[in-house]
Amino acid sequence: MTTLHIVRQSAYATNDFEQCIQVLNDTDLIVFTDDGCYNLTHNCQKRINEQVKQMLIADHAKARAIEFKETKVTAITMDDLVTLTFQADRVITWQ
Amino acid sequence: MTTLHIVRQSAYATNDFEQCIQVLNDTDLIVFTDDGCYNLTHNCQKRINEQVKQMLIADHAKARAIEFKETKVTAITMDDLVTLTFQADRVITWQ
Amino acid sequence: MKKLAVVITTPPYSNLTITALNYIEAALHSNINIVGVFFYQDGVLNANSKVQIASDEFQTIKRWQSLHEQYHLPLHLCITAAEKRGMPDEDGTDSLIHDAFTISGLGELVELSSTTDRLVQF
Amino acid sequence: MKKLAVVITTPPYSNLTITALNYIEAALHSNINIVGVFFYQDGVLNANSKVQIASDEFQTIKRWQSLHEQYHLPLHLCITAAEKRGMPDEDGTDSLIHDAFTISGLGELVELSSTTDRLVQF
Amino acid sequence: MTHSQINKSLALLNSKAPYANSAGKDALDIALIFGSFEQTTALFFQGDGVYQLMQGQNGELISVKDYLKTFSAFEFYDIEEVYVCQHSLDERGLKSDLHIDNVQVLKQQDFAKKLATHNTILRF
Amino acid sequence: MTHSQINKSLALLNSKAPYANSAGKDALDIALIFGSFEQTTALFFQGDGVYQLMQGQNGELISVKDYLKTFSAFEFYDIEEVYVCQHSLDERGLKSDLHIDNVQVLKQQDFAKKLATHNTILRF
Repeated sequence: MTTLHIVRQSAYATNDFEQCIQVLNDTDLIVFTDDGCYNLTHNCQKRINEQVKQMLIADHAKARAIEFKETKVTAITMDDLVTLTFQADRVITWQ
Repeated sequence: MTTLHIVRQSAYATNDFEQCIQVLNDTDLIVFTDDGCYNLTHNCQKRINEQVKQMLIADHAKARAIEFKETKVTAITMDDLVTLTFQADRVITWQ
Repeated sequence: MKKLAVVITTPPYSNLTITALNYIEAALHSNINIVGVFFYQDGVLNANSKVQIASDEFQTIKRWQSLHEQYHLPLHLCITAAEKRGMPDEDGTDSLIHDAFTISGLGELVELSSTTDRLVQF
Repeated sequence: MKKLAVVITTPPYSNLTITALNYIEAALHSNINIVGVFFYQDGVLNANSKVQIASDEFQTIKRWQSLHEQYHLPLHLCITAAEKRGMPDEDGTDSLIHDAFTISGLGELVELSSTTDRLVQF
Repeated sequence: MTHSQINKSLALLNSKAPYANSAGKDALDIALIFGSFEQTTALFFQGDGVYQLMQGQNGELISVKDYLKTFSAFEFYDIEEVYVCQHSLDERGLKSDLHIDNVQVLKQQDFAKKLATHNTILRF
Repeated sequence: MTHSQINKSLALLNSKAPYANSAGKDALDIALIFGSFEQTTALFFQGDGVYQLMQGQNGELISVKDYLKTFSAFEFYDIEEVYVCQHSLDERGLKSDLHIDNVQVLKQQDFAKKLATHNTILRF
């Protein structure tokens, strides 16, 4: 059972991503979109289990000049996000 | 020189109060209004110098069933907030 | 065929809404059956035909309308949320609410939720 | 006499706007000269005469109008922000923008800022 | 509970304090409609959302029509699952002095697990 | 600077990241108008507001008309004071690789002091 978490806000500005982390299961997926892309560098990353796969919408990160390592996070497209929506059992949007 | 800080948001939800604390001077005043009243119990209170006077709009706290000690924070009315607006040299609203 | 329903809560002048539009277009191109888009909270402003967007900015409002025309995408407007934001359900050609949108209530969200495979909020 | 100007950025359906109204009324009762209220961002919706609020809820919209009538409180609407939110500057009796509000631009904010002793944002 | 019921169940995740914006009311309206259509609906309170459940609140003091009173009608609408995140209460120094009955206060992990039993989740 | 000029100066405190909402653009519009009326105007960037100044951004990738380019016109509008909070940069792991010149990166205390030299402060 997998939950897809769409994270749209900066953890530096609001507590939403923190709340997402609180309900994460090891088999879950995180996709950072919009200002959520800023969360790659946030401290609360430390509390995310390595098994949880993290992705981001490539254009959303590039538009913001956010540098990221593909080892830690996978860059995806909007088409991929649609595919993931149906691969996961449910979606929660954190915005 | 005194700045009046009107704090309207919960520090548990957003980073605004944290940013307010970063620019506090010892002679400043804080007035909690709206969801800002929740901030009385927040951890970041520890980083506020004791000289900084903290107040809240009594009705805003009571409506939210927030208990507070008058030793730590002064309960005021909207009339008082208007008076403070002109006693201070400037106002910053954190919302 | 996979079924998708989408809830939109952000206004046309937010880039978050462009993200939602891109997601919906990606789904349409992947042959997903979008059973409906439900506009709630500040999302209702996307149905307001009087919203003016500078010509050199992304035309969010028009994009919803053209998705409706091109794909017969059902656009449901929560009328209670709309009325709170100055968009009453009025007859006439001068209506604020663009006719690509169907006047709905939360009952329609129940309907969408029970027909779809996934309900995604934006 | 002390002079005050207020900027409103929150919509009529937010309790934050009631706080701002209470503040303004307290100022008026304390004989403060309110040189003007400037409506910006989502605050412009307070000028929308089509906004519907349930009869048992606080009538934010009407309160602005009555403050204008009672105290000749100048209410300035940033028209660019309003147009983005579906409130164009149209003539006629059916205008969306209530006539208690003056169509303004950011230049008016400069004017308010230079005449007032304090400018407070809500 | 059959598989089909699990698939159709809705969880509403409440994350905002009650008065400053309409998020709580907007979620409640959805809950009541889904309840009246006999759809399985559960309410979750996390973060500042837990403030919606605190005993002794009085919106009238700030001119809010108090939608929180409607929470007592949950049983009438067949909304039987109401969950609160213990961690969010602790973080805010709150006791579980709640203004409605039949609320389950859950530890973080149990809260997460319970949330994941629902197919559709909307967050306000 | 005379006392009267101090009283009339405006500080715009930017606290939001650039693209997801219009806060940055709304503040910029105010800055340009005040500048064109020859009012002393200063811009402050704190919290996520510092992201507005990062080098290499490209709003076109997400269909945003990039208002950040207008920042280079500050001097034309006589906006000479632009301050960034060093602490906010550090917190986000950002270097001061900014897309405009003549920006002063200030330590927290200096940022606070500079802000308090202005009579009117609007925050977006």
